[in-house]
Amino acid sequence: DPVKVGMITTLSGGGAGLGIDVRDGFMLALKQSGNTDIEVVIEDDQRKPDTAVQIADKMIQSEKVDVLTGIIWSNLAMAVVPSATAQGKFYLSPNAGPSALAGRGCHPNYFNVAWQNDNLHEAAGAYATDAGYSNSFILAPNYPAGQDALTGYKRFYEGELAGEIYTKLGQTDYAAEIAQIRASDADSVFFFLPGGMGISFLKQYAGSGVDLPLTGPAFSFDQGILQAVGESALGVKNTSQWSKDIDNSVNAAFVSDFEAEYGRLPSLYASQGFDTANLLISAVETADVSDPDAFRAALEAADFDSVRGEFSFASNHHPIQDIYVREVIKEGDVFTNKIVAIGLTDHSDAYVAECSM
Amino acid sequence: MTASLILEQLLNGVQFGVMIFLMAAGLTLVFGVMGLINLAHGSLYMIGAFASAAVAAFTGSFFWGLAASLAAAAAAGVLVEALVMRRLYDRDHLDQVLATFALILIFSEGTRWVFGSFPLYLDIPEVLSGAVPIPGGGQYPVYRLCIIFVGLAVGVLLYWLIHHTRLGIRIRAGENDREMIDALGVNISKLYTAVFAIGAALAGLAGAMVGAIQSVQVGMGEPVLILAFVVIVIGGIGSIRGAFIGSLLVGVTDTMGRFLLPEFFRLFFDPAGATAAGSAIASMAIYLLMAVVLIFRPSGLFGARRVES
Amino acid sequence: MDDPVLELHNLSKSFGALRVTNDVCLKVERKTIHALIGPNGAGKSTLIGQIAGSILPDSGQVILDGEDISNVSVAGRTRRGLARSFQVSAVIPDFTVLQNGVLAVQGSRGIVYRFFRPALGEGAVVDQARTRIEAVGLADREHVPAAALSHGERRRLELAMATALDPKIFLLDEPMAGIGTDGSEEITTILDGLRHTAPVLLVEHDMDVVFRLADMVSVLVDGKILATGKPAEIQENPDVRRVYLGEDFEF
Amino acid sequence: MNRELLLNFAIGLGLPLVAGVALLLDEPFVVTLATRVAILGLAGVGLNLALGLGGLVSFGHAVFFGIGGYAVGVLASHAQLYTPVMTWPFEISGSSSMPAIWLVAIVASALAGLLIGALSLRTSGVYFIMITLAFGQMAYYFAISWPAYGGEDGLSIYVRNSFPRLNTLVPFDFFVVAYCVLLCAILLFSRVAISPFGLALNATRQNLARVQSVGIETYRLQLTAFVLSAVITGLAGALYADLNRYVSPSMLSWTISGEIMIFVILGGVGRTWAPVLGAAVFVILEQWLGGVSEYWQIFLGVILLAVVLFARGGLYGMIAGEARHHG
Amino acid sequence: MSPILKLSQVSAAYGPSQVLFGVDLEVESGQVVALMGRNGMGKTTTIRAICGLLPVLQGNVSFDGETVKGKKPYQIAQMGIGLVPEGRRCFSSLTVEENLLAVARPGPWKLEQIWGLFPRLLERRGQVARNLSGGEQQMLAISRALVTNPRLLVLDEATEGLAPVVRQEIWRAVVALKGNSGLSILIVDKSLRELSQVADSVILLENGRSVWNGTFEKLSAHLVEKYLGVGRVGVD
Ligand SMILES: Nc1ncnc2c1ncn2[C@@H]1O[C@H](COP(=O)(O)OP(=O)(O)OP(=O)(O)O)[C@@H](O)[C@H]1O
Ligand SMILES: Nc1ncnc2c1ncn2[C@@H]1O[C@H](COP(=O)(O)OP(=O)(O)OP(=O)(O)O)[C@@H](O)[C@H]1O
Ligand SMILES: [Mg+2]
Ligand SMILES: [Mg+2]
Repeated sequence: DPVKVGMITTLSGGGAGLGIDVRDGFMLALKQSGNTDIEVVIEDDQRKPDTAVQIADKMIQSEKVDVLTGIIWSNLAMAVVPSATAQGKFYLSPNAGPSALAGRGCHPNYFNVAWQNDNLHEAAGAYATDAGYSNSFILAPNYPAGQDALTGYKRFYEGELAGEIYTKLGQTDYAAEIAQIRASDADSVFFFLPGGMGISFLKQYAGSGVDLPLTGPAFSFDQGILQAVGESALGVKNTSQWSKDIDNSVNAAFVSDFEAEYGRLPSLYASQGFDTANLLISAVETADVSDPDAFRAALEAADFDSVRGEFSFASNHHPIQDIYVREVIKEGDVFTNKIVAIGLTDHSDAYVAECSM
Repeated sequence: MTASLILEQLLNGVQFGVMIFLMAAGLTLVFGVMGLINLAHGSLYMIGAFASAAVAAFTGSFFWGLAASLAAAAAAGVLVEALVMRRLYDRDHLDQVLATFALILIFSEGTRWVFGSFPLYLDIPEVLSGAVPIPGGGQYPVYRLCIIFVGLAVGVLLYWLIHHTRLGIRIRAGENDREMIDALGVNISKLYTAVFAIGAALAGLAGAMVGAIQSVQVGMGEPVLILAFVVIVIGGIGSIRGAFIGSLLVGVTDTMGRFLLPEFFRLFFDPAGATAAGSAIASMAIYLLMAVVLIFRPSGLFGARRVES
Repeated sequence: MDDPVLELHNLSKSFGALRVTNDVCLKVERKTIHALIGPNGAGKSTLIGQIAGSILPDSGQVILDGEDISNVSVAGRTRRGLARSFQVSAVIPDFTVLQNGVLAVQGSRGIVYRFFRPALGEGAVVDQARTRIEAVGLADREHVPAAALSHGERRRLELAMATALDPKIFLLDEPMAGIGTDGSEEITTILDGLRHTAPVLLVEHDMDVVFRLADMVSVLVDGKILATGKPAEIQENPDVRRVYLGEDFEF
Repeated sequence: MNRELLLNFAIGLGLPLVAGVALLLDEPFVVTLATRVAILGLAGVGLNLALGLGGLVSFGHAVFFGIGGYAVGVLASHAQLYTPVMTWPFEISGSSSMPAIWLVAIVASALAGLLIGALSLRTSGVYFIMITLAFGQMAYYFAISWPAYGGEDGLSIYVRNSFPRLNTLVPFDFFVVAYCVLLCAILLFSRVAISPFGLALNATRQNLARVQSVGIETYRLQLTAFVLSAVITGLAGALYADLNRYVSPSMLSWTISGEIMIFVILGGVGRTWAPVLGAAVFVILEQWLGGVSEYWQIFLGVILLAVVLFARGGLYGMIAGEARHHG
Repeated sequence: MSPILKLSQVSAAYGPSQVLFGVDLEVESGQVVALMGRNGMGKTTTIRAICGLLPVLQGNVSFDGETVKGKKPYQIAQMGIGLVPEGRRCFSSLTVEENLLAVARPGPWKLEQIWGLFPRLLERRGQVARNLSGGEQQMLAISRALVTNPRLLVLDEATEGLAPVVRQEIWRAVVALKGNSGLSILIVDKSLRELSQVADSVILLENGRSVWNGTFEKLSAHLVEKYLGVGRVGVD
């Protein structure tokens, strides 16, 4: 009998773009595999934790799904994953990787196919060190993901800190922060400001006359959002575990197929959705979901062709992968990224040790 | 931390304040003066931003975009007034809350339906880009100076409109006693439509102007909505001057809070902790401000206070 | 007889530059109706407001039955025996006439923090409310919401609520205003009767009523007491005739 | 008000009936939905006491909802880790027993209500709306940035707390718990509404000065009502946290305050069962429309709009006619 | 000459509760007509119906030969009806001057004339109406109707709460108005004594019906007793 997959993701409101990309990437992979015994139900969580929980309950209680996936945001993941896995369901995370689920709260049935939240920031820190930055100014919103980001950066960055700022979540005006950057004697700026916050910051930074090199995680420079940032982003270095110019056949195929299918370039999130689906398919083909241990083993094997090339799971079911440094460039009149360096190779995460399984 | 930096931050605070006033201007008119609770103000702001982004992209001219934002928002305003608000004037304010909440849903998802789920590109025009040196060293973005200018202009215009034109007087009269002004020979509903449209247009203008240095995306309006209500209430409902002062207060409080509180906490905690704690308080600053103001002046800074309770 | 129920000692109140109450002293004796008349804007309602506590004087005291109530809240003053009727009817629009009455009785008796028995189930309270409502001729309107009353009917209810409080003294701000031709007679008799239950400080522009009822009359002009005396004296007082009654006034 | 009575019964009996039938048809999720309605309705009943009877339009009730939720989250998480909540001045250990937690939730939200109410009631009208919103936002940003209990990521309580002689993990059992609490609140509301207290409260909504002038201290009166309302909403928050086995600052966000208010207005301000009806309709629409289209919120908006425009006094007003007067 | 205002068998209701059951009323231009009746008999309701503030169920209201039924209140007002409503209803947050400017229409009555009629208002011109005394508000309400320069002035208890001197002023003004400018006046007031001096004719209302009309001379003590519940015509 078919494997039933429940996808809970954000399809309405501000963050819908991410959810839609994950969904499209995921469905593309299924379509290509031609695998008929995977059945997917998709629902919109409106980016509200309680709605996500409600949907999860529905999928588990009435739809009787075997596997859950799709959640974009850490706080929604925290709301759904623990109780879902506790009820013996499998959860494959296509995006969020809160440290709680990587460390003490890790679970045999929880697999993260994207990254642990700190990863990209760690790579940025490593890159800063390689690039010889010795006095970074770092800022992020004042919430757990933001705090993790700065911690992650500092973990691999060896220079001094010219300043460390937590901004207000959802903040739109950065004049004050930029003034502080200008006033500091920093030689580089690292920032993690997902979504609209990043766009605002970049535009205002560009207009401010300050021209210190910027680094940050891929989120603010991703295909979908980049067009909205425009010129302001040119030349910015950003870290990502995926890029459309990663040189392998699977990736090349993925990029062209995705563009053919949906008429737009794939994003980071699309690639993650795509990989998640392929991981699932690989497991479904080798094991029966009704035998959890076998299915888990199949997942752990991660025996699929990732668009990122090398891909395997650490003991806490989070990726071991290369993380690249990309630069924002302009191809024709589209803004996009090209890889300029490798930030971290075969990188796992800082919480493996805490996870006892 | 130098004196000149503090000065610059103060400037930033004021600048942010004027920007908030620009964003709140439309609501000052519709809520403050006409007395309508319009939660969809943020949506009108968003409509303005999207319209200008779309048209700017199409024509390649920021200023056509600006015009479009005014037109689109005003049109939306007329629709809202004629189809929804007008039927609710003689109703409990709470009905306006529910109705305009519904409008938020419709506008937000409608916009997403038309423009897709990704933020739109809207950048400041060449002529206004770049920064100019300001006295005491440092640079200041030209465009922000423009925002300040427009904000002030709008403020003056509103004040004049409300207090020195017959239209303004009649609108305020309508807010007091709609039936009477009607019975005394003034076609108040026509005026209300017009002024509501003006309010909407102002929201749209703000959306376009501010959108250019922020992110044009679905849901950009709601934070603006709350901010607008905050400054109006701090200033005292119905007072343009109040709303302006309120905006400046909020702008300075927020900016200085973000800037100084972490510094302040460093005197007691380790850097990391201080930053966290400091910014935590900073993010509440404007609400603390509002609460304190209302506790000591229960009807805002310039609100009409009843003598006989 | 010098045992006043209400005494005002040097009350003063200004709104900005405008001195609305100017060092006013006043005594209201037991079993009397003391009329307070004066031109429009003389400060009568403001004075009533200061006695009732809804407006705070800049200086001076209000003494009720020997107790200084200057610093007591509006509600507190009512519980101590002040009953005030408003110049502009202030009844509870959504409530029926009866409920309005019950509310008044409840308040005066301090029956408020009861959560589980229905308000209209409190027999004694309801009965008292009823009698007061009948007294102003609204018996057959008992179940009409106040919003649906005519202006005059609302004035009557206003009066009923004051009497329902069983106060030590009434402060009535233009009780006759809006009372129609028929009412005048009726309400006048009611007011006439009131003085036996408690003295009345009566603000009124209807001279027929004032000179028919008042035992004492004080004339307030620009916040000052211009004259106080028996009705007859006041009628003849040339100043009063000039500023208020009008030269060709005859009673 | 005959039809009102019928409608009350329809809702009061309909809810458990739905849950019961769902149980027989083995549709556990429908039971969960019914529970959700009961809990959100409960929160609405709480607000309705302040808003409907007292005219105190609080835009900050999410605070109490959230406090109730965090009472559960904090106590339960400590119980799971066997660590005390606090040791000074006296020791409080965690707990995973609903009644115990409810007590804490009630006390906590009462205190919060007392504080917020005492300050907010200095204002009135729209100023009151905004100052309560201000307190709500403060609580929200505090919770987001305060790391101790998970910040924005919130707190997971892996298993539902226990209730004597019931297995709360069984959807229907938990529904029974929630529904009983709702019934108590409804009973309380309906009694208070017509009591001397309710009458006076109702009057303050319409003419404060008049109420004072009959000898009633309105400030105390309104404060009492506000605290009562806070407690009920706080209790709802506690149940909600157990329903989701999760708490997070989103429970404190202004959108929750808004939604609770929407339930009340949609149902019909001041009518006893209205918030439950409002919540039910809202939840059902969300469920049903969610499947219809990606842009389902447009339809939701249109429907809500239609209700306001064509039904005075919300759904209750539409079905049972205007209330003779609130309460 | 044809009546400037004519009501024929007008009935009206507040929602479900009908209040007027057939009111006939005529105001010849240049005349002063008194509308009288006990509390709650329908005087104000009649006026609301005239001004379009309450829909006319049956019957017809015509102003200057033109029917006003179905017209919006502001249209009716612009035809030349100036209302002094019961209970003043000034625009509370507007200053005295703004109250007048809000509704003023061109004609003989300008602010100057108002200041002349009510010096008190001149003193208070900058003060918001909310803070005016009762009587001052009443003066303002009257002035507000005058500056619309109507042809028919409708006064609903316009002398309520006014000091005797001022009241006498108003009555003088009414006489004056009637004299020149051919202004017609429909007046609701309880002071029979003054009315008897200015009113050309009287209409008596009883439970929403016009039960009698004629001149003051014809208004017998018996009628007054029956419909106004007054023994002596106001005077003793
Ligand atoms: N809050 C205020 N601010 C400024 N002036 C005020 C205020 N309240 C009242 N006044 C003025 O004080 C004067 C006295 O008002 P008050 O209402 O006491 O008069 P009154 O004697 O009751 O007159 P009336 O007989 O017309 O009711 C009026 O001229 C009024 O304009
Ligand atoms: N808004 C309303 N809703 C329902 N009934 C009303 C309303 N207003 C007035 N009525 C009723 O209509 C009748 C006539 O009211 P109206 O105000 O016309 O009387 P009136 O002759 O003006 O009395 P008064 O001399 O007291 O002003 C009264 O019985 C009153 O109860
Ligand atoms: Mg007065
Ligand atoms: Mg009347």
